[in-house]
Amino acid sequence: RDNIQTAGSSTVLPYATIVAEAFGENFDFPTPVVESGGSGAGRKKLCEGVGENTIDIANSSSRIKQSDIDLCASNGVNEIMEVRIGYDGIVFASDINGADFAFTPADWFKALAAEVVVDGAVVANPNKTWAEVNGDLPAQDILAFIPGTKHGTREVFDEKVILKGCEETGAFEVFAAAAGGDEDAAEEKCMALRTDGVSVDIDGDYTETLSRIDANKNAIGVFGLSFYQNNTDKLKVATMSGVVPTVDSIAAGGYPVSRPLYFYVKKAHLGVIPGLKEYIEFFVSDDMAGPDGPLAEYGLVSDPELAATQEMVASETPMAPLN
Amino acid sequence: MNDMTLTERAVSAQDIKIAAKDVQVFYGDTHAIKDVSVDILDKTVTAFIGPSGCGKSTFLRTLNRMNDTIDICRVEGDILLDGEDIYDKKVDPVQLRAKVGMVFQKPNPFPKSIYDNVAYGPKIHGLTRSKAELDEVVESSLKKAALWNEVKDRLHAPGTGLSGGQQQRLCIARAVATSPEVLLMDEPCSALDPIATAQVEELIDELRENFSVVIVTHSMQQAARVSQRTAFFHLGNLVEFGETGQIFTNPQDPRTESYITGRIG
Amino acid sequence: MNDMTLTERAVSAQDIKIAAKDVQVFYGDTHAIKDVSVDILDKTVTAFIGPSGCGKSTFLRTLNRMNDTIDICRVEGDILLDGEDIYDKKVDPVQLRAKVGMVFQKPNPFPKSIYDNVAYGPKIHGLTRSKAELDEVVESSLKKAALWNEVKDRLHAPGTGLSGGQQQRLCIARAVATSPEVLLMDEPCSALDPIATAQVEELIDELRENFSVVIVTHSMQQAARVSQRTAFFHLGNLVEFGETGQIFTNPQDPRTESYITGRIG
Amino acid sequence: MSLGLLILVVIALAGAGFVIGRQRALAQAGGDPRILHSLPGYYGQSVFLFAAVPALLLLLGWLLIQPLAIESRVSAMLTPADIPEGSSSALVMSDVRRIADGFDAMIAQGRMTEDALRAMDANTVDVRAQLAEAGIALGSDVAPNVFETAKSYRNLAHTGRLALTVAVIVTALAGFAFALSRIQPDYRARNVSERFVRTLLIGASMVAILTTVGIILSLVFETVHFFRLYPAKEFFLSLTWNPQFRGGSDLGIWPLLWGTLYVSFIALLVSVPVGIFAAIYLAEYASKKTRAVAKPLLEILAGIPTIVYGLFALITVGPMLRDYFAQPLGLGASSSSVMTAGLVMGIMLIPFVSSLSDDIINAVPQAMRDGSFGLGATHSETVKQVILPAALPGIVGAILLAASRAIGETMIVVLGAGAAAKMSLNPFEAMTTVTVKIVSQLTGDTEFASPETLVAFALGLTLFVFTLGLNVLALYIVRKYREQYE
Amino acid sequence: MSTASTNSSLYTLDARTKRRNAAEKRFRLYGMAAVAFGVLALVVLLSSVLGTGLSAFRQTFLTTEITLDEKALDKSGTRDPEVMAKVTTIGYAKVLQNALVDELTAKGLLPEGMKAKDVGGMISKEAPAQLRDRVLANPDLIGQTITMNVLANGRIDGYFKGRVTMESAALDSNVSPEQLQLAEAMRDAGMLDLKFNWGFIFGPDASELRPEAAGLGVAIIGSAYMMLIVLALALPIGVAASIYLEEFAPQNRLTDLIEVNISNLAAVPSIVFGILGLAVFINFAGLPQSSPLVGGLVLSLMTLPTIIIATRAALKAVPPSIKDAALGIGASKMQTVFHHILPLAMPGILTGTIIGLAQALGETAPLLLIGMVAFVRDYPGAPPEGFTDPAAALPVQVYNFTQRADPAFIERASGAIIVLMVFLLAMNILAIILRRRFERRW
Ligand SMILES: Nc1ncnc2c1ncn2[C@@H]1O[C@H](COP(=O)(O)OP(=O)(O)OP(=O)(O)O)[C@@H](O)[C@H]1O
Ligand SMILES: Nc1ncnc2c1ncn2[C@@H]1O[C@H](COP(=O)(O)OP(=O)(O)OP(=O)(O)O)[C@@H](O)[C@H]1O
Ligand SMILES: [Mg+2]
Ligand SMILES: [Mg+2]
Repeated sequence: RDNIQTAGSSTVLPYATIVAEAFGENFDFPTPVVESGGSGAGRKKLCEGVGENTIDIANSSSRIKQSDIDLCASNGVNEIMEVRIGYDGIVFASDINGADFAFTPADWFKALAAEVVVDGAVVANPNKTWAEVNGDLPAQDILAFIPGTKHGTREVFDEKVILKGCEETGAFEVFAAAAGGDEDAAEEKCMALRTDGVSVDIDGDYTETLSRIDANKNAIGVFGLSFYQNNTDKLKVATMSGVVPTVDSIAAGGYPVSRPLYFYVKKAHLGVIPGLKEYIEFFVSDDMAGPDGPLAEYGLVSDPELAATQEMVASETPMAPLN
Repeated sequence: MNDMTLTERAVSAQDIKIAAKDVQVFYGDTHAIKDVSVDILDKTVTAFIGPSGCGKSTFLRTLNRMNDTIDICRVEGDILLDGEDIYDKKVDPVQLRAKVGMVFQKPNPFPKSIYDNVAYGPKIHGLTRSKAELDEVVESSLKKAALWNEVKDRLHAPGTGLSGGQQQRLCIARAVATSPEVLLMDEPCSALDPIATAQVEELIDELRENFSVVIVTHSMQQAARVSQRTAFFHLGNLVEFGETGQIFTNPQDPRTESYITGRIG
Repeated sequence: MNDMTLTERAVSAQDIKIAAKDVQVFYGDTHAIKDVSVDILDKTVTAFIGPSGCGKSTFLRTLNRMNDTIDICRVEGDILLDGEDIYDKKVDPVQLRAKVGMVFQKPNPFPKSIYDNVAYGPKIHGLTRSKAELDEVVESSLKKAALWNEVKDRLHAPGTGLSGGQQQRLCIARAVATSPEVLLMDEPCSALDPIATAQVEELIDELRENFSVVIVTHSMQQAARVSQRTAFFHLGNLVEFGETGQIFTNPQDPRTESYITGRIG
Repeated sequence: MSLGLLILVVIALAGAGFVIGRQRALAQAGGDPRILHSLPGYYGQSVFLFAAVPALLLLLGWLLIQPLAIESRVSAMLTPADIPEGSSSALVMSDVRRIADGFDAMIAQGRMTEDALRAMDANTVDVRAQLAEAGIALGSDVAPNVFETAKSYRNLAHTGRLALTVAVIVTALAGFAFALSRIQPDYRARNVSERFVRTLLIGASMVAILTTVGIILSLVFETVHFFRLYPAKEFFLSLTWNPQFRGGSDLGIWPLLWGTLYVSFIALLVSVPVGIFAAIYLAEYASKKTRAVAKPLLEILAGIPTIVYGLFALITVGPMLRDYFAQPLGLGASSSSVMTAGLVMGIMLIPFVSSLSDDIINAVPQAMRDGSFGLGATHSETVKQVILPAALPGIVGAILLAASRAIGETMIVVLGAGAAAKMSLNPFEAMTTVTVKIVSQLTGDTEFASPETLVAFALGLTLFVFTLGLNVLALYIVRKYREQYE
Repeated sequence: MSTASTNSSLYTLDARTKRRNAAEKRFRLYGMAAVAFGVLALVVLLSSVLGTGLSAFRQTFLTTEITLDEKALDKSGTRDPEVMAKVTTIGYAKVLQNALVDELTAKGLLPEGMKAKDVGGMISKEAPAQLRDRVLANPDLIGQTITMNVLANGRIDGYFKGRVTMESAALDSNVSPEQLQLAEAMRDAGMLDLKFNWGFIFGPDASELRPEAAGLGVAIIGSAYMMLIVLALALPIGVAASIYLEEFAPQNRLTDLIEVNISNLAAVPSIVFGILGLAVFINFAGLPQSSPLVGGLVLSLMTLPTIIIATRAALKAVPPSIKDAALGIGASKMQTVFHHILPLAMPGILTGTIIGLAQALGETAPLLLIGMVAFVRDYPGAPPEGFTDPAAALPVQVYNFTQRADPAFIERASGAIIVLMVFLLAMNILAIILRRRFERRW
């Protein structure tokens, strides 16, 4: 095998293909093969073992889990390099011709949670319009297209929006008190979303969400920043806690909903699979992953600590155990 | 048998049931029936005889437009049933075929039970009002076709599991059950044993009292026994047509004569 | 015809070709053939007669194991061909059927050309060495079946486009083309006109010089004309079996007598 | 000798066998094929089969067994010291294999000679680096003993390959000679070669069984793993499906099963009547030209990628159903619904029903039609009462096939019916199916060893067993019904 | 009993016949409606696909003159390709951008205040790679002025196809109305034109940044390889299995088991075949992933039940009298099957094959697990080695295109569907012609 094989997250996929394409053009190595199939499946494939018929790199939209590391170890994949390539912003957007929205996590919690606290009592969510949630929002029916539970984005949404909103509104304490102080139970309660059709899980991708917004003009969808940037003529983005999501505002840490993106390299293949080292170095180079590179142009929030990553890649440092 | 009495009766029923004039039939380019004109009288049995492949079945099929089902088949000329052109556009072949029933040369029972095979016609034509009436029709038809005794215990067994002769009688019963005005029978007895043949011939004789019957047969004896009028076909031509007695005793055409005198079957 | 001379000839050929002993046939629970024992002599024509549904076809089909193809059919007893049990495990039914050919009651030509229908047997049995030889076999078979003149101009037209009688003769030609040792014919002439019938009977007579022929027929006359030995079946039983002359002139069993004397066909 | 070449040699040998066998048979018969038991071609065929089949089977078996045999011998050479901490002898063995293959590759590339290899010593040379140059990946540095093991592995493998080549060719020749020697005019060549062919046919039908076994094996392992993490009782009895990223999910199969049945039912409700009527029209009424055009046209429906249907459901059908049916009727405001997916899937399945049924209807003998027309039945009566019953077994097969496809479909459901697992009777509500969840859980971002991902295997296996039950039932019903007609 | 129709005229229909005729007409109408419904659905689907997809076959190209500056492209001046390769496409992009700015300025087309970067943004990101390849292949070009015909950026292309408008551009962060105005001016000056885009059919896929360059070449080859394998495996095995089950198998537990198994396999979700393929062909047998070989094997297994079910139904429909006829003249069962039954069952077998192949050709889910849902830019080699090279497939390409953010991929997804259907049609025409030849009533 003379080409690099990577697999994993469909969120990382576009970035990986951009790099792979440029790599193929500028180096004498063949263009790497980039599979999609999900972060979980990618990491599983990475951990299948060492050798030609296993992949070299797993793209992942979330950090590797201990269970994956264990699986790797049991298959003889002992040294893995973790490369963080940047951040993915998660934005809320609605139809371009619709009303403007300025959200806070609390709004989302009150709009979508299965149960909310009204006057100190836990009741089934009664809110029908955004105005009922927050008087400043338009009086538009609540309809939200959020990623299905298979998506990594959903995890971020749950934690950084819903859970945060739950805490902000004080519902968390009420739930915790009701559960006898069990915080885990309270968290779970916070993140239980309504099932009456107001919150719609999307198992497909952002294009599906966009089509659904096309068909339901008063819906709000959850998108990746890059997707939004490619469709600014169709979507109107909402602010979150008063911050407009942009590459810069996310990099600066002002916009709260974002997550890091990674890829994992099987160290045993370095120096063995032709071009592998060159490829990962090229990936994290300033030309690619820097703030002015094509990845940022496409919507990747460049990692402020890219230099450290470049260093790590150059010295082939494997990742430390998860803490 | 009694040719004389039969002929006499035939003369008394002079209404023409079916009048075929200058009929031509083509299968693609093959000219299968050439310029045939025949009058089928009411309440009469007409026999078609002639060597194999001469066009008997073909002509028979034109009489109830069964040839419509063969793509390449084309009919020219006029065929009048009770004075009405059956190839007229206004004519519904379905209604025509209800009046002009048919028994085919190869037995073709439906893949259904014996009972359903016979009940099929009465059901689609709405001839019976109740199940009991239908049962009756089925029974009487099977009796007429001389099959009742053999199948009465297994009316609900499949019709395709019968012996060849039984299948043919089933097809006769099926045709009789719809009580057509004209019954076209293409070699109905060829697969039957003498006893069954006699019974079918009896049936034909019985039917003749109300209806007209056209029968294709290879058996000269059978033609002589059951028919009042006989048509002799040869290579697609109608060679001779007339009273059965006259055809068999005094044929006008040398071809008829040579066919008759080779009488064997 | 000349029953006497035929009987005489039959006596001269005494080798038993097929010996059936205590044969029972069941269709599921139906007992279709009950305890039948028959010896088919070589170079002899044996006729099976009997009312419709009595089991003639069924018994005929046991002789070349064609009933193997009917799932629910079960055969008991011994059938020996040239002294060898044809139901023995070692026997290849294919080889058996090549020796014991069959013409079916309902004509069933292949949906192929007339030529291919006839040429099929010789081809699979490798009976000819060249195309010319094959052509010859096809021609002679069609001639024997009295079909040649009608189809010689359209050998490559489909066999299914023939008239009923032509189809039947095609099937006979097809069976003859493989030159079997025994030929089983299930009502081969029922769809044929007298002339064709005479030709087929002639063929049977010709075949008899080398082979043995078993023929099912409903025509007593035909049985008398072509066969040397006749078996009379009734309700699955073999009622009487013997020299044709004797069966027709001096039947032993009252059932035979009543069947014969109702002679009509 | 490479494998491909070996196979070619065997086949060439067998081909020659065909010609020689045929000629020999003819020669024995003095050039007159009539003396032969079978057609001369069958004698050729029997030689062909005897030469080719046993040899190829031997080849296959050898290829399966040789690695095992060699491995068990070679792995004895490894000492416990060769196995690094946290590794296993199996892993080291795979390194051994890779090293051996690597040297083959290097020699093939001309980077090394056999002699150089024999002289090579892992203590002095960096084997890993050398192999890396040739593009062969190794997990770790090569210990000397491992290297020696690899060398002997390679030697054994080469000897084995040589032995294989010899054995296969000898077998082929033996089969050749044996079959040829048996040729006599009364040798039953046709029976022999037909028995051979029959065995091949049986083998072909065994592929289905093997596939099933393969599917079960590939599902069962992870399913067990799943049930270790998640209580089976919950899976089979819980009525909620609500996977969570952080664990604590409800993974009850019923909402999914219900959605599957509901969507498939509606899809069949569309495709079966439309398909059968279309088949009837094409086979019975349409002119030859219409049929020649319409049938392939309908078949295109089966070939349109399902994503197109999905988008059609999402963009066109869903909103239309919502605006004109669901909302006026007060049945909900969801644009994705069971109805949407079912309807669109029904369209996709039309050709499955129509094309297969059309062929079957067309095969009903004309005599059946004649019989019915002759009694004065209209065409539709003929179709309904004579032709359809006669064609029933085949039509049932077509419907079963369509149902199967409906159960297995993903894309249309994702885009048409949504992703919400719900149990509701309202056809205008969003639901989802087992298949969709298998795909989404399997390709999601959750870690692999979590119940949320592994549930896909349990779902797959359960669906497999479930449809198996349905099929047994269908077979039983068809059998029972068919008995009336045979 | 015998009253039904006596003496009624044939020209006038009695009430019952009228009713029956009405029922007949209705029935016929249902049939027609069913066919019409199917065809209509096809027309709607096709027209939406064609409507959005046909434009993918035409693409906007930009023609410009470029002076290849030695300073930028070969600092060493050695003309040694290895040294020159150090200059990446980023460097070439600058050269292109400057060349275009210069030309526009010379022609007086450059609007006031437009940034050079915006001008460069009108060229496809594929163009620098083309230029680089051209220069590296022929280093002597350096210093010369050459004419390049390169792809225009996807949004510019979208403007000429009506996807992008001035209004949407005002909202679009990737293109500005000024750029569109410039594009129009350039078209009038003959620098931009819409041409048939062979690259879409034969070129490899491209990343999200350059939708205009994405092509289907690799996917077409991958699909073709897989279909070859499916045809070579599924058809013979399927027909052989059907023949055994229908004509030879005794009625017993084993054959029942096989029968149920086969219909059950038809109901197995296609992704499960992917799981099987991953476990058996890749992990157990060690075949390379992302390869058409594994894809073809998996799709063969998936198609097999369809072919078997169709074939068995067709075999069953052959009238037993034909079988009797052949057996009666001493044909063996095998000969009967191969000489008579199989030809008569051929139409049904071919229908099953058509439907099975259509299904296999359009399937994505099983490919997901065996690594074929991937971004592959290198063409697989010629068979047989090519069967093990990584490749994509047409439905995968469609699936990938629909997932991408840039709206320009929508037309390409539809274009890919058109290609897929042409592919399917080409495959089917042979089968349909064959089927017509075998069709006959008896
Ligand atoms: N396939 C079958 N399944 C069930 N019963 C059958 C089958 N074939 C024939 N039978 C029955 O077996 C009996 C004998 O049938 P057979 O066909 O042998 O009669 P036959 O003497 O040839 O009559 P015919 O002169 O009418 O052809 C009949 O009662 C018939 O109904
Ligand atoms: N469907 C058809 N296609 C083409 N030619 C046909 C068709 N049916 C019959 N023929 C031809 O038309 C001629 C007359 O056939 P027809 O069936 O009318 O003969 P027939 O008199 O009934 O003969 P038989 O007594 O043998 O049944 C024959 O030459 C026959 O081959
Ligand atoms: Mg006729
Ligand atoms: Mg019989």
